[in-house]
Amino acid sequence: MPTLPGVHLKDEITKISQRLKELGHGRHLDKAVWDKVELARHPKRPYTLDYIEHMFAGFIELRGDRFFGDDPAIVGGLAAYQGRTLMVIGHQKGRDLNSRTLRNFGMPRPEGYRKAQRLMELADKFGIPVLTLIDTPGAFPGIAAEERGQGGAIAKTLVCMARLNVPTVSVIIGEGGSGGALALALTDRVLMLENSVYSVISPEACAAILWKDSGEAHLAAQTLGMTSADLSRLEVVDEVLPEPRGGAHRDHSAAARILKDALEEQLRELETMNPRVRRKERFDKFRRMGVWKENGLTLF
Amino acid sequence: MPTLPGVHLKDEITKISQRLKELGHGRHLDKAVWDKVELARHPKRPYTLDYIEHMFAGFIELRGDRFFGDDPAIVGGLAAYQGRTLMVIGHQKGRDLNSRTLRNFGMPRPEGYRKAQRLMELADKFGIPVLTLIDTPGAFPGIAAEERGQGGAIAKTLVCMARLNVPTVSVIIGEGGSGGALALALTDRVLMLENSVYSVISPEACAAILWKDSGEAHLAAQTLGMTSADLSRLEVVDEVLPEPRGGAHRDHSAAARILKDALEEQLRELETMNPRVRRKERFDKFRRMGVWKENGLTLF
Amino acid sequence: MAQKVSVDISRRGGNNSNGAESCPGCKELLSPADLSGNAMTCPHCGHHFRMNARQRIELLADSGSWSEIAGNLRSADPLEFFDLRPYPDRIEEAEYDTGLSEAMLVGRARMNKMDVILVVMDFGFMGGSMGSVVGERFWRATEEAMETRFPLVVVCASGGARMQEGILSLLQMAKTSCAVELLAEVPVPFVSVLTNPTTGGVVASFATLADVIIAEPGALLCFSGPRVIEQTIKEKLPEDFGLAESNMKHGQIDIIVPRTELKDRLVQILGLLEGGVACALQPLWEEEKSPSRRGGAITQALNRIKAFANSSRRSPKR
Amino acid sequence: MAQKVSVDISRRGGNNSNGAESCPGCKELLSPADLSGNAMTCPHCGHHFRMNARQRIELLADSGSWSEIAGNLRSADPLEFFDLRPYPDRIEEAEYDTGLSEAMLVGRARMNKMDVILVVMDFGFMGGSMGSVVGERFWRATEEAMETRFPLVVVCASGGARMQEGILSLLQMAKTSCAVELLAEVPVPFVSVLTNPTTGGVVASFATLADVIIAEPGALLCFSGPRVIEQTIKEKLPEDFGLAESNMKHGQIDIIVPRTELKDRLVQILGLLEGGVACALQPLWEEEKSPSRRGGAITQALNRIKAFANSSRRSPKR
Ligand SMILES: [Zn+2]
Ligand SMILES: [Zn+2]
Repeated sequence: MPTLPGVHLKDEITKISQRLKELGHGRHLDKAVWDKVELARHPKRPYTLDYIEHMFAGFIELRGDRFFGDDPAIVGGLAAYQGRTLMVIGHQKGRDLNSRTLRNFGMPRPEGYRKAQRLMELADKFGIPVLTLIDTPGAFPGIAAEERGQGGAIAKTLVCMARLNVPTVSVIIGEGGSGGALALALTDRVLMLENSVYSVISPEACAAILWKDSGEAHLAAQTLGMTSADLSRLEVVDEVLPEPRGGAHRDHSAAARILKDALEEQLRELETMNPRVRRKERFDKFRRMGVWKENGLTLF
Repeated sequence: MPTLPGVHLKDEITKISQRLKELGHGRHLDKAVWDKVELARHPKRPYTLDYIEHMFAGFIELRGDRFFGDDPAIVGGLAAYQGRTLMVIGHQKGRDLNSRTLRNFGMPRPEGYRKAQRLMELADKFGIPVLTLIDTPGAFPGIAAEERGQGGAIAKTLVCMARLNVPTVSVIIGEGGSGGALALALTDRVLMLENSVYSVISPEACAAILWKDSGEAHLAAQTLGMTSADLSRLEVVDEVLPEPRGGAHRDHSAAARILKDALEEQLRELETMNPRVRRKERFDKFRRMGVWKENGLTLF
Repeated sequence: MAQKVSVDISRRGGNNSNGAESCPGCKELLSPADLSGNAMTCPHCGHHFRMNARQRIELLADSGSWSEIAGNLRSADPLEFFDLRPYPDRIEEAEYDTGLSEAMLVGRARMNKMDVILVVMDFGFMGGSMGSVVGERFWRATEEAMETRFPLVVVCASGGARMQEGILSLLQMAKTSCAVELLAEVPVPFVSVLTNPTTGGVVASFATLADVIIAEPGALLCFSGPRVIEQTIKEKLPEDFGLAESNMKHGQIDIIVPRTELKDRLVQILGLLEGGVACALQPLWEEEKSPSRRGGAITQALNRIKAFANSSRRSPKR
Repeated sequence: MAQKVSVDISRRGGNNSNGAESCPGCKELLSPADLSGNAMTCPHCGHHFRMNARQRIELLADSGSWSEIAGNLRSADPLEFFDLRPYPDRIEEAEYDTGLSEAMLVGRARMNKMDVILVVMDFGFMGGSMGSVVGERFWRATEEAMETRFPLVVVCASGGARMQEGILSLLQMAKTSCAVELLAEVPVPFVSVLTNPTTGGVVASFATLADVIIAEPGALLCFSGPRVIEQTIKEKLPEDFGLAESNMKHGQIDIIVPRTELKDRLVQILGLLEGGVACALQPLWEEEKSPSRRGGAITQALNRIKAFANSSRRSPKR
């Protein structure tokens, strides 16, 4: 058992007060961070089906999890892409009232994750590379979704992605919200559009919990470090893709072109690798995720 | 395209009338056949959990399909058996009103078949042989069961059993009713208790459809050939196990002893085989099922 | 099970050429020419009429490309089954009525120049019921697909098992499932098309085991037939019970394709699956990528598949 | 996510030794001795009180058999996270309160003489939240299990991700899932025990990926916490929401085991899984079966596993 470190509460309180003063409560808000959160959630931002429409000559949507339902919050199917086939799977939000309801605001239920697994296994069977597009506030928090095993569905999607023998690329195109987003992002390469965000928790919920005040969402967003620049620095994403001037919503087809070019480059590289090596490197990549101290040294 | 055989309706009608006379409408009923149907359905006949209790020193029931529910009409778990581990999976009927309702009269829903698949895959992962015990009127015909993919669940169970690398043995211990029974019977060895039945359709339903009269169930039973003797003759079952005098319901523990000894013998043989050969022979076995004519010859 | 499904009986082979009929979808009066000129669908409301095996082959196979496999297999009568009539008589009648040798035909064909193994079922032949010949023909189809590496397309229409072959008909579910597994271990693409009605043992075996499951609009697809369910639960079924659209909602099928688009969609899907196979079989990481690798997907894919045909069987799945 | 779950706060390390408390299950007044003498369960109604990591190790590991692995890993502060207080201060407080170095401890242990890799979580350490150290310790546990072929037992208790490590805490879900997959490819048996509460990222990664999932009675097990769900659906949750018993009904867990039986059941399950491993690793079909093969399952199984330790890795699943 480790021994207790010599901690004295009084000393601590003094230290805290001092650091609070030093940091001015961390309230030097960088407006650019919240701007990005808003761009990532922009109602006109291109969604998965918009990218699919612009990027691929042919697309066959495949539906259903073969167990319980078809979740419109995750779409997937086979796409023709530069003389090869791709399996494209992504979160899908709606743009008007009806389609938002239909797509459940992009919040998948277990059926969505199970459909994703099914399609990935189909892709793996036929040697088809997998592209995932990530854009969700998070997995849907509902009673029935829990009863049908929301947690287990996400976990099995993660293992499924780890196991694939084909090249895999994910792109965070909007909101990368928590486990519901990560479930589709355990890939050889993780790309991120410039104005997307990716976070363990929404800034609003984080503020409510840690600051006991959901009004502190801007501060939480900044502290969590959820922008593409933050995640690039933490080496969580492999490449940040610049967006058309003003943001992807200004020009869907230009955004799709950027994504398409980046994807082609990544796939070219991944396809030349020995599949066993590629798979092993995927495990190594996620094994390295995290920062901790060992024998006093901080390890990345 | 095949050409039309030279058939003349009038000739046909004459032939039919003659054969009807010859066969006396097939109504020479063998009472022994219906006795077996009644024994197979006897309310005191030992069920899966009775065999498990008598056959194994230790049993851990594992529940749930990890998707939607736990179906009490199929039970399964790990059993300690002669110094090795077995995965035992079987249909389970209830004996009193409550347990019959709970077990849905032994009629599984898709969850039951998916639990079976999960447990078989677990067994395969750890090299644990699989024993299935078959005793069901059939898969449950209900709206929700259909909506959750009853057909697909059975089909995937069949493929799952075909795919296993471990030795597999099934025993028809009571009613082997249609696809709901077969789903658990795609095994290296198929055994059958003397007074069990195994059929593509219940004699009552068959009579209603073919004879337009469900009162002809006894005749249908005889015509379908559903007794252990019939199935042994058709080489559908590998071994018929004699029951205690008067039937298995007279002495559960004696019935279990018979089953246990037969199982041990089959497993001993299966375990000495090269797994690849064993698996291939399983495919060959089921490939041979059926009787047809090819170039005029009847092939078995 | 055969005959349990409540559907209109397929008309006899000879006499469907006279007289118009009213469309069950929109009540419009349709002449046989209206229907046959529109892939047996209503030109007004799109209602899909039943199609027999010959019509199905005409719809899907390029003209003159069909060549039958295992056409010489015929039903035996292992149980000497006799209900109100002997089984062999029922077979003969079905042969006479449909002009077919069994409820399933298997052949090589080309679809928009793509080689495939094509399997079609005919509900008119004893309710499309699955007996030993159907099971064996299906097995031969998968063998041929494994041999040639041509993808397998199976158009299903069935009321279930062939009761007259007793337990042997039940075991065709196991047999055909084994065949699908062997095919998957190669792997060869397998697409099923579920047409009205596909029920019983076929649903609980190969029909639902395909890589991609297509359904025709309005097709009844279920394991237990509506009457059996109504008798069991003592309740009237909802109107959309078991229909393709309901199956889609419940996650059981991939895509609903109107018959008029079926051939093109099938070719597109097979081409996409083949594209993947081609990449998987070619050891990309060992050789310089040639520019030609990236163009003309389908044709090139097929060539590559043939080239790799006997060289690279995958190891069986666990 | 951490702290979202509505549960009574774990009492501080030092002061739980004075005074009786009323059982939430049956309202009986219980002394600390009543509880600690009964594996922290109510002797009257069986209510399971929360157990800390030390108590859990005492419950499960044979006396003196625990030897910690990776105990020298400590949280860093990669984001220099500061909400109302700096993250390092929160860590220090948790260390002080619990006497632990993190929310997860990993070690070798013996259970009824069976060697295992034992992992225990402590909800008292920042809500059992999963940060980089928890993820890395879990990885080390699986490495040790693969090295030794000892089965892995993981006792879960968690409120979710460690928000103070931002995205890195989220990624521990991916990391631990990869670890489970590597373990499964060997394979080494892995059993998880879900205790009250197990929620958030832990549920959506290793906790639900075990070969056998055990839950303690009455434990709250869910991905989204009850408050988040209530806020989303604007409805009060049913009383049994997310409880072990409800999870069992919905097919999400294998078995509910009362804590007083937990150790024996775990050993039984591991022994059964090991029995299979032993058979799988031994190429039975190549050698004469010796009579000794059939006796003393567990011990012999373990010996055989060790013997085959480095010889027979299975190929990865497709
Ligand atoms: Zn019409
Ligand atoms: Zn109590």
